Amino acid sequence: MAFVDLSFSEELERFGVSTTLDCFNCGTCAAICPLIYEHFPRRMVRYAQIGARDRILENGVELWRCLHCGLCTQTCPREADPGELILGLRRYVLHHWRRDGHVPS
Amino acid sequence: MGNEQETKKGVDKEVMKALRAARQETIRRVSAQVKEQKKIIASITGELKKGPRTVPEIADAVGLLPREVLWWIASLKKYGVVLEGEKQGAYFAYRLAE
Amino acid sequence: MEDQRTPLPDVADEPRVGVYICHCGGNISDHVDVEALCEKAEKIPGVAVARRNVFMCSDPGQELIMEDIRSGKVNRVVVASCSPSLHESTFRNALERAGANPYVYEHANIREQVSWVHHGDPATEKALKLISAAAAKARLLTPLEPLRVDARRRATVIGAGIAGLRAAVDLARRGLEVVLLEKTPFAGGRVASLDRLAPTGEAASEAILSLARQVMEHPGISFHSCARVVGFDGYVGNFSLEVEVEPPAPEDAAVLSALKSEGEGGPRFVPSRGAVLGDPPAAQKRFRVDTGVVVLATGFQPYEPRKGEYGYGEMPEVVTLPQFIEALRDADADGSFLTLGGRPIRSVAMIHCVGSRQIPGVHEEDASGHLNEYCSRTCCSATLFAANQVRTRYPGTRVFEFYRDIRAYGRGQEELYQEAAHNRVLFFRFEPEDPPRVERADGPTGTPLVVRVKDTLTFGEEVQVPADLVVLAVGMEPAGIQDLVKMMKLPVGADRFLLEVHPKLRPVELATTGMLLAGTCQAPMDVTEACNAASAAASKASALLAKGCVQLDPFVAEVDWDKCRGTGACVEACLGDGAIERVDVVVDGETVRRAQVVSALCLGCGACVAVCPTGAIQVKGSTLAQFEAMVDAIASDPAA
Amino acid sequence: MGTCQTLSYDALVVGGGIAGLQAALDLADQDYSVVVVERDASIGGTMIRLSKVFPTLDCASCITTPKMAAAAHHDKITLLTYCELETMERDDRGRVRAVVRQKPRYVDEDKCIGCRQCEYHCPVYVPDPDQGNFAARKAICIPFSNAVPQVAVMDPESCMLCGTCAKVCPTGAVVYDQQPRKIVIEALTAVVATGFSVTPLEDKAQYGSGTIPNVITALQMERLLAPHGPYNRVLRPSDGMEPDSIAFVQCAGSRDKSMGIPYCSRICCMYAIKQAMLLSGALPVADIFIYYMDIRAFGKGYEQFFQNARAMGIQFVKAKVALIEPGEDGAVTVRYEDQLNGGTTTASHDLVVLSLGKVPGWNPEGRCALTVGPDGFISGPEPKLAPTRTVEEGIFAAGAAVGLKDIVDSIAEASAAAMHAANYLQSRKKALEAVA
Repeated sequence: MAFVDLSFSEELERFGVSTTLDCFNCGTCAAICPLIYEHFPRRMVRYAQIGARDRILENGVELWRCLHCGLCTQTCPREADPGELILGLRRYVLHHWRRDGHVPS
Repeated sequence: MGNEQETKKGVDKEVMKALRAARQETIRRVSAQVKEQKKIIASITGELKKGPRTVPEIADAVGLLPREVLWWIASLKKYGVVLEGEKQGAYFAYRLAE
Repeated sequence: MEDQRTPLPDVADEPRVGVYICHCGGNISDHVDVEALCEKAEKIPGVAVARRNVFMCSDPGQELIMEDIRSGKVNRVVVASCSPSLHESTFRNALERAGANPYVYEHANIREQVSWVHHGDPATEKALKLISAAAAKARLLTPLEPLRVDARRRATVIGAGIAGLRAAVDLARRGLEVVLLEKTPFAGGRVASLDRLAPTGEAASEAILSLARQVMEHPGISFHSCARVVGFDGYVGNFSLEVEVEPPAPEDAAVLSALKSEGEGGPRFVPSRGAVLGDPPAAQKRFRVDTGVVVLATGFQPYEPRKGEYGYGEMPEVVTLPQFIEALRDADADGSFLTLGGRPIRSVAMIHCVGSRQIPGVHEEDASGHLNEYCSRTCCSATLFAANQVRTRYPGTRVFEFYRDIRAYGRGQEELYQEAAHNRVLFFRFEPEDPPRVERADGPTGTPLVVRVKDTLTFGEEVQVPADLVVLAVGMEPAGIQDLVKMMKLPVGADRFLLEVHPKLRPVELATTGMLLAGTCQAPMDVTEACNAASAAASKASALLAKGCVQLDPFVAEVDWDKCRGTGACVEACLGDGAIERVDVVVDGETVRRAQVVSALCLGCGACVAVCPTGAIQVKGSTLAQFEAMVDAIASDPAA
Repeated sequence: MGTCQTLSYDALVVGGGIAGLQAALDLADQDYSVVVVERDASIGGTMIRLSKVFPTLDCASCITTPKMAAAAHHDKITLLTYCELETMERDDRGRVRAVVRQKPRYVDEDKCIGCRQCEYHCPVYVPDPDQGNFAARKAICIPFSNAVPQVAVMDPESCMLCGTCAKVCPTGAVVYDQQPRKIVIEALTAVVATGFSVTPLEDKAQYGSGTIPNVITALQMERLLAPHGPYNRVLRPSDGMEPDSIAFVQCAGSRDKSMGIPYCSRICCMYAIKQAMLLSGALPVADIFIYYMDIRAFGKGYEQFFQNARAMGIQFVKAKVALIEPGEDGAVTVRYEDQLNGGTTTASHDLVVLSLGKVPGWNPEGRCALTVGPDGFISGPEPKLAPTRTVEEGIFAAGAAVGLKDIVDSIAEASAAAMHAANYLQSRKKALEAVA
């Protein structure tokens, strides 16, 4: 895996996300999520934390599975608002798809 | 203190009368509860008279929830009415104390 | 209740032993058939009654014993329960409360020596043997008077770190004379190297100065800097310390004389060194301190990483947390990023658990073959606190933390962890088998170092972090006090910290009565905890010395001068440093030499008993006759 | 209210748990007179309700009962049990003046000899909170077997005034019309050691809100493990089965902003490990799991204790359990993210123990002028150098009342509070002598 890039969390602020690093990776969001899809949404949160832009873009489709039920945000012990983060990541991915012509596999 | 009105065996009748009047509601509620409790105890001990039984077996026989039966078994054991017996599978059997 | 004291039971009567057997919840009764034991114990010769209780040490349990004594049913007591180190004194007190002599008591340990190591019938059999032996001894027990020794209302505190200062102030305010000894020219200990204290951020210098001022102002405290303890003897109430002071080393002297030119006043603080309280000694000197109690506040030292451990000692960019805290203190107050030694630090990697929580087979032992298996308790918070400082003072400097478990256990500490996350500190979690690797960067990161780790938060993937500086959160080790340990015979645990008698029953006391523990010489602690420990030690010292005398158990040697022939074998064998001396006495008009015991110095070890050719010396409470009775009881078949 | 009595002591200790008792003993050993005011019918606090204690695995009773007995028999200590502190303030002469309400036991404390005849004969069975409500006690009873004092208490809400207890009492100690008593305590100093309490099971909907019978609290597990617990062995409460698989859910109410408790409760990691060890002794074939975020084994000997537990085969799973649901036949299902192997997963256990959040046991608001921090625990002006000082001169605080603490730290802090209180007493007495 490539270098960690903390500037990504700052970049995400432009997409309306300010709580990226508040998450302490307890996994409540992943376990409470009705999708029961591997590590979703914590995996996306973690990728955002470490600035793994490529991983987020590659797996961007995952972000659209979210039903916005709000359970993750409601139960997050750190008030890191994973629901909002997913929305922000969608905006980020859309922005880059449009700009870079990035097409998910 | 030397309260002259107190006899050795309990409290003045007048006091009890006044208290009973004041606590009517509680007395009615608790009396009903005790009646129910006596019935349950009788049904559980009645079942145990037939021999050692596990909690689920007693529950089946007397029509109570297993967790209620366990609560009664634990309570009766504490007051020496019931003893723990042999283990049968994952459950212990209980029997009456002589 | 009116005072209706039952007359003291006459122990000259035929011994009537009461045997009291404890279930210890289920600790004993799960393995020992207490009911059967009780029946058999009642048949032991001389036993008047045998009883049992779920917890003999509880109030109802003790009441059983006291009632039997008061009614005259028994006049000797055996309790069969846990180790006597736990509750022998509990039961002696019960005897005393019931009006009996506390020494007509014998303890049989049927928990540690029976139920915790044997099971089934052999356990019950062994318990019976131990009880028979105890009962046999109890029959021969005679009332003894406790030793009462005058106690000096003076306390000596060794070490003037934060705990030593706290203890000294507390003891002095309580009205005791205090001698405070510090081996360096400065007071404040390791806290002097800190800048602000986690989690709330008080200035470390202020904490030290606040206590230092009280020490200086209190007339009851005499402070000696540059002082070492070079000799030690005595016993509770009457310890004697030989202290040597010498002028400070040249580099310290320079610091001190520079301060001096700044004028007089209260204590002054020198960063990284501590507070200066008065002048250091001008010449080497030895003196004696007679003291009632000794409080050890000798502190800790930070773990020194091995050369090459996370690159330490090999790469100049790898430093320890204490070094980093000092550098941070001396750096510009703020800026877009941290600059150290002219070098911009854009990225700091902090690694937790360096020299703590070491695991056999995973970590490498130190030169003396030790592993620090314990958690150093304070480093998580200190690291989080430093990370927050960096992030708030230098927004351009990024901080990464590599941890195993974040142990933000105390008040305000979890909040510190949250704050760090909020301040955009990024955390990685590693398994001890896969620690981070600190390497020279060969890529285009622009940083001299890179830290690689298999990050369990990223599903076990390896991640890489660029680093201008790597900070190792080193743990605590006890300060090097091997000389004191040897001289004062201090008990040391497997972790090499000083060992208390019992963490809950006697948490700040050493096995030697009158020797107390304060602060990090006992275990890693933060400032709050060290101050609590110090105040607790002061409380125990105050209780000991409050009455001006202390009471000791009378289990000391006693010489029968009719039998003594003055051979001196006992003096040779004595382990108690002067506890037996030979005196001239006049017997039938003739001057002869006889052995004499200095009770307060006698350890009651019995070495003298073993060597006396005439059987003239005995240890009270453990006489040969009593031992023989015990052996006979064990050798004879108790079932018969 | 009945008669009002004024009592004077050197020191008032509020709370008769392990911290309060230790503070009282330390002060009394320095020859000061002490009164201990305890809300419960017995002294001993949370500790006397525990089975064994970490990291030494001593039985809790072996440590607590001697201290309880020592306090009860100390010439210098007076125990006032079943007493609520109503107000505590400093009067114009700087003395502490406390108003205490002694709740009626309906039993004459001086006459009761603790024979328990009343309890044995009382016909009313009521849930026993001292046994985790897993078994009954009677409407009149001795609170528990090693309670101090050994005096019966009656619950008037469960009494039908049948008169049986009074008939069987050999000393005529039952007083059906006993009234609450107001006691005024004057002291020169006070130590507040009011301890902690536990958030209710009902608080977290994701954990079943207390409706799943085999989801229990850690304090209930203490009772199952205790030597004279409700079943005298570990059984699951739904039907008495001996559990084969037991799970501990850590941070079930701590470190959780969604539940309003952002702080760490400090003691749960260690007691869960301790309970897991005791369980593996009691049920050698059972599988035991601890779901945790960070194991906080910070104290002396704690890390080694944790490593021993791992070596014993207790399974530590790094995950925060998100959901607990009832399964088949009394089983309990937990859902969590397995962070290394494949993500969200569920596991089924016979018994699940929640490490609930801990909150202050007493709130000074409206009762005295002490301040609390944002976490609700008592705060003071010198948290580093004199952690037991409060904003009120002469009033000190110790133990969990000043922030959650394990027994070892509570005992040390209690002695520290006693030291500060003793020094305050010393200076006050000197000042009073100077005036006189």
